[in-house]
Amino acid sequence: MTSIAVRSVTKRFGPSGTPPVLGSIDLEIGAGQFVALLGSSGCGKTTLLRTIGGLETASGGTITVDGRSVTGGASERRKALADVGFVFQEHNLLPWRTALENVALPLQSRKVAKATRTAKAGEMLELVGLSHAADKLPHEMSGGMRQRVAIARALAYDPGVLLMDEPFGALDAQTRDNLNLELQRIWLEARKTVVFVTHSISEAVFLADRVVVMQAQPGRVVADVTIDLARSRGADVMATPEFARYTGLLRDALDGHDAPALNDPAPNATEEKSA
Amino acid sequence: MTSIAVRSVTKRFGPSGTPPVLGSIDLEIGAGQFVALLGSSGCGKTTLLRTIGGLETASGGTITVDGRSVTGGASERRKALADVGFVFQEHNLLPWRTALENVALPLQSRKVAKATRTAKAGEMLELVGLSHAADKLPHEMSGGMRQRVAIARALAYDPGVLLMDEPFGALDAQTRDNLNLELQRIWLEARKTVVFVTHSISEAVFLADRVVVMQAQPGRVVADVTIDLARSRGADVMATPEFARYTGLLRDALDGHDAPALNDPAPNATEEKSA
Amino acid sequence: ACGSDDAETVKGGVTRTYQSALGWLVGNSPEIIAKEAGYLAEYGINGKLVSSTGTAQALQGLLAKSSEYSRIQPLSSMITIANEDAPFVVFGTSVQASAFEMQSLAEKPVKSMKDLEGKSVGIISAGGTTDQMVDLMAVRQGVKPKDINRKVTGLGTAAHQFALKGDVVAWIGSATERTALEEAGHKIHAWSFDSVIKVPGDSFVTTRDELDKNRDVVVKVLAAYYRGLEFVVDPKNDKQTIEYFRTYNREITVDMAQAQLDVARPLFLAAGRNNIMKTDVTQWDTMQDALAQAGLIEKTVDLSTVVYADLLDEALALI
Amino acid sequence: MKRTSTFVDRWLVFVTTPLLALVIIGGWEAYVRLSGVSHFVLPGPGDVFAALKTQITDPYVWTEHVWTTFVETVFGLLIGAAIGIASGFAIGKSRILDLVLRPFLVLIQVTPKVALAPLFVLWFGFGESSKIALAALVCFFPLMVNTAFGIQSLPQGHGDMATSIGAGRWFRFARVELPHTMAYILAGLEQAVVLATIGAIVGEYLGGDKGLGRYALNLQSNLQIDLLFGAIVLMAVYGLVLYVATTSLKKVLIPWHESVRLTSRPSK
Amino acid sequence: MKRTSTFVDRWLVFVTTPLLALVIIGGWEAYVRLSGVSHFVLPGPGDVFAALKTQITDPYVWTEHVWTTFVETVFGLLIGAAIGIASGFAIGKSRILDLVLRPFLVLIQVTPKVALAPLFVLWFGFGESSKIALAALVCFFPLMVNTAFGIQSLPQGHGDMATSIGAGRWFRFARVELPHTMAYILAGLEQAVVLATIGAIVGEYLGGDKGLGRYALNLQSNLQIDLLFGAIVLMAVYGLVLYVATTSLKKVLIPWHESVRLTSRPSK
Ligand SMILES: Nc1ncnc2c1ncn2[C@@H]1O[C@H](COP(=O)(O)OP(=O)(O)OP(=O)(O)O)[C@@H](O)[C@H]1O
Ligand SMILES: Nc1ncnc2c1ncn2[C@@H]1O[C@H](COP(=O)(O)OP(=O)(O)OP(=O)(O)O)[C@@H](O)[C@H]1O
Ligand SMILES: [Mg+2]
Ligand SMILES: [Mg+2]
Repeated sequence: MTSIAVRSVTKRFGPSGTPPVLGSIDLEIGAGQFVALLGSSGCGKTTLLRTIGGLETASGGTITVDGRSVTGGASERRKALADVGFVFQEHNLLPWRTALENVALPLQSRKVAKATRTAKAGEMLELVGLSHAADKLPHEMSGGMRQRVAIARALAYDPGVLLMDEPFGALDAQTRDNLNLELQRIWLEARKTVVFVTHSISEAVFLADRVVVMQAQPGRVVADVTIDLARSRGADVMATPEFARYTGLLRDALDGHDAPALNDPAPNATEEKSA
Repeated sequence: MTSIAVRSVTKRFGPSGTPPVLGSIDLEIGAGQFVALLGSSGCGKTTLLRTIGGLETASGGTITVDGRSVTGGASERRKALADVGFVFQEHNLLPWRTALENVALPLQSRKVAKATRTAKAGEMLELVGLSHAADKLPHEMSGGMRQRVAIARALAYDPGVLLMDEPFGALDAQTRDNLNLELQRIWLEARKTVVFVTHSISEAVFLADRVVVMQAQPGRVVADVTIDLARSRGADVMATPEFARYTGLLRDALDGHDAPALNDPAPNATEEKSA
Repeated sequence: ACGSDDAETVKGGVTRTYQSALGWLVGNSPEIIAKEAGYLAEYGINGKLVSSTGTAQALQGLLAKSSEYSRIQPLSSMITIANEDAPFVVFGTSVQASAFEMQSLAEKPVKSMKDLEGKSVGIISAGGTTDQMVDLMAVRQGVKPKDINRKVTGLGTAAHQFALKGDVVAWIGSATERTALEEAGHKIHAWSFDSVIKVPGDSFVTTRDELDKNRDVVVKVLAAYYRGLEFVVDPKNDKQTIEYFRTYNREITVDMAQAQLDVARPLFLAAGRNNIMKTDVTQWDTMQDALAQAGLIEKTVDLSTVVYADLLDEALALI
Repeated sequence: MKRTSTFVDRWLVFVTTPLLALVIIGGWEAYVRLSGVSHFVLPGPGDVFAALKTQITDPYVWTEHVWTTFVETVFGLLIGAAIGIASGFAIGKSRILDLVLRPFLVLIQVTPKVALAPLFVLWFGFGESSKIALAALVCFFPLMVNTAFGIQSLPQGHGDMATSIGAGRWFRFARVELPHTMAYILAGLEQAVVLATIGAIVGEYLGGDKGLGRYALNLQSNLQIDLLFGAIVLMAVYGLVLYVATTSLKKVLIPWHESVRLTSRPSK
Repeated sequence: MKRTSTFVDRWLVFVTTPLLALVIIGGWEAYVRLSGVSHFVLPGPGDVFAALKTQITDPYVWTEHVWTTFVETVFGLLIGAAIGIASGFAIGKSRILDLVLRPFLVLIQVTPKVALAPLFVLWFGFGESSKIALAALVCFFPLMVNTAFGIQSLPQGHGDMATSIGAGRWFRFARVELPHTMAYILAGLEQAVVLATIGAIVGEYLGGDKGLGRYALNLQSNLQIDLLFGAIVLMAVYGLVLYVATTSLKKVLIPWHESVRLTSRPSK
């Protein structure tokens, strides 16, 4: 079953004539799939994610989430996005709310009772290792703490689709590893559809079912690699030769040597796109 | 010659009585040394860097930069910091200035002639791979692009001391590797004093002469490891067993198993601190 | 409350509002006493008293039917009646002489409008009564109104300062203001406008509509005002007058009020004790001619449709 | 450094304000003596303070005038704030409403209300209602402009976040837009409270029988210029008190805002 | 979606504004007819527009009244803006100056200026200077409040960045603080331009022989109420034009600001 379908989506900021930020993007993501999005800085990952999340209007093409159009009317879009959680590249915490209150916000918006949402938000803060900082305001937190609060916020209301834009970018290795494991656990339990932008190739391989590689000008998909590693994966998976093969493959795709490296065994899981 | 001397520095946000964010920090950094600062999220790296950079007032202790006190009077502080460049964890670009204008800002503040500063800023943008984005405003750039502009800004006026707070956090592997090499080149050429906060152990080992590891509550230095790898280091250094030894050592220090692992050969470069 | 909204309303009576043209001056005492001494109530009228900041405000209040009665300087009402067909009628005259004087420094006295040619005179407000007064008197004394500059100096006491400074050579002020200046030790030369042209004193006005529909009420109001005026002109009542007055202008001291009363009484009595409240139609005639001559009105009106001097007789019949 | 500057902050004002006040009063006295200005135009500070003393010990001044003006100001401010904030949000959130409504709201503001006073009296009577209406009409504007400015300054990220959690219109408004805009509203309120006071007093000037404006008018026509200046001082202090009350709302309502946070950062 | 809404934005206003104006004029006409209000209090729109027609074709109205008020407003605004922005920066940047100066600046603002009119005239003369002074005094306040608010809202990161590059006071001010505060200043200016107009007109009410205020006062004393309302319309339009001129400064001075950026984001 398809969860997210991106069809011939283009995006330009500015009047037609300006070069597009996204060329023509086609992407189909099955329900419960974990897709990592790799690509160099400025290639359009955030833009693609934001367009899927209904935060930018596509200049062309259509996007559906769970069969509902995101690119159409506002009420249809709202319905389509009701079950979508977003972790932004910048934390976007509300400066007047404490960590706990920020995490509880989506629950509050869903009219969850106060006691329940405080409990739930507390749980989420615990998950990201911030129980001790529940009462801090954003300006009293470190960069990494803010980002973790933002992750907790997106997880708090248990959305079926998670769009995560470099959620672990500002975290130290240890916290990051912990959260990687947690995210995998959550995903294995609940089988959410996840689109996960990251700059770390190994993080992508470790977490994802499938890694989509983008390149810039215009932003386009240049590789789409299925990661056939058994779940649940432990830290030890990183030492396996398959893991190294995948990271090598992806590194090449990122460098632009796409064609030769992409001889992946799985038949229709790897596709090639040319600009 | 000592470039930065941090002596018994403590820092608390709030009235005395609140638990300190920085315990008593002692740190001496020689002129031209490249020091990496590692530590888990929220342990006080940013706070320490900001205090050294004169952006926070120390609650106790003294800091000197090139012999001038940062913790004393305002005019002394200004002189001390005249030669210090800062890359912030958050980009802090001015939203009304284009990438080029943002990079040129410190030069403008130093009354560099317009033509010179435009040329210099253009050069710096090229270094971070953003020549094509010189005329973009911050809100028209991607997260990684903004961070690169901020790096270019700090490098533009060629300060003798560079304080860098996770400068490469939001960058893809390739860009990051390039900038690592560039930074090493610049440092080898000009022998700046650099304090470099990072979450990547391998980045720390790759770049630094010395890696300082902090732990939290209160923020304190738990390990101080001299990296004895020959310069200039290429990407291949990462494959050497020394490299692996250092990363293992540091990983242990980060995890809190400090004492046994810290049997480093260099006599007074490694110190141990206990809480 | 300043007595305007109190409980002593007359059951089944009509309510009528009087709006003063400019705050509460001792000159308003007859109207105040008419209410406070219960004369209006005796005639079945619930009186209300409100103030305003200018003749135009008061006149507009009448036209808006926010209020029914006022007492204003006749120059203004005449001009609006003639030029704008404003539906005002005059039914009584409380002051029989002009309250305004041409004042100047005693050292440099201005003795006639001729002395003002090419000079500046201080007036209270632009376009207002004092401004029109200057026009009228200039024409009377053969000076082109345009040849006299006007400066808005406000109160006479402040105008004096501008005269000292040389901004104006004379100003228009009231007798009360002159007294205050003299008490402060200044020497003032002053002459009443009546010495140049005798215009009617401040008159009670209401609207044509009120007169047509409620002539009896107008007469009763006038009767009450007449009794108020009678009360005021009798020095025996001064203590009580001042007490009544001070319910509306609590700020004034008894001494000051007494002093102002002493200045105002001669104005009430200027036409003689037997002629108080009398409206002299010939003065209106004179004024209208002068205004026409000065070009301040475009056409003349039939004064019998404006000035109802005979209402006083009907009012006196009630007393 | 921090402790000192907080200490200085807290106590300095008790030294400097009286000092500056003394300087101003001294200058005033000197001017009155040297220029020989008539006491009908500007009485000396001695006379004015003597007058002020009798005024502030007169309960009637408090119960009638100050209280009346206070009630008018507060109600005017409440109504004006409701109009100003509501219209500010409307035009701030909708470009179309902005284009359509703003011209008319600006027109209301620029229209000189003095000329409309008779209409006000006609519609709202001679009592307090007409003054309240005038105060409301005079004070809504800064709230409108600042509220619109605030809502339009909502960081894109805040709005995106609200969209992404599927916030409904009302939730977005109450939990994201309103708190963000609060700082701007309060800056508008600082101005509105002053304008409401002026509006109420001007309204009293134009007609009525109570309130500070009416009081001043009487004093003026009585030529009690020293008392008039006393009343002016009273009105000014009255406005200042209301203003201070308003600004202290900031510490309660937006403790998190940059403009309120007590910074312990080095001075620059 | 974007194209349409820009199109709608641009043209809708040419439809709705006249439409809304018509509705208001229609309501006015209906009120005048049904309520039977005297035309001396509120003339019908027909009369007012007839009056307005004679007024706008009378060159004297333009050369004497409109021009005089315009000059007074502009100079008053310039002086007031200079005072307001300067004092706003001073009190915004220094907590101590804030505590020391703000009470006095608020006092200046809350003091009813009507009673001080003779002093103004005494100091600034009968001519335009006294009106300019009044306009300046009335309009500086929103600029002060908003400038102070703006400078106090400077994101900590901006300030830190300036410190870190070793920016001097002046550079920090000119390149960081001022550009950031510009948006706030412009919001203050929107209010100041309106207040300056009111200040100039009130000044003319209080004395003078030229300008729209004096003109309106004459018309009111003559009970030429249709002409008076014509003059009010003229003043209102005049104020509106100045206001629009001010707001369009935004597009020039702060094109980067959230409140100006034309967003292509989905409607929420
Ligand atoms: N302004 C502040 N007020 C109160 N507490 C603060 C403030 N700034 C930082 N802290 C606290 O100080 C501690 C250290 O913060 P700091 O930003 O130095 O961490 P960090 O090591 O840089 O972390 P990260 O890697 O996540 O950026 C945190 O626990 C944080 O909550
Ligand atoms: N609002 C905007 N206006 C104009 N151009 C924009 C805007 N937002 C993004 N861009 C451009 O679109 C391109 C893609 O940006 P995007 O943020 O999607 O990159 P990214 O892949 O997320 O990069 P990073 O890894 O650095 O976050 C960039 O070149 C950027 O300059
Ligand atoms: Mg991005
Ligand atoms: Mg940090």
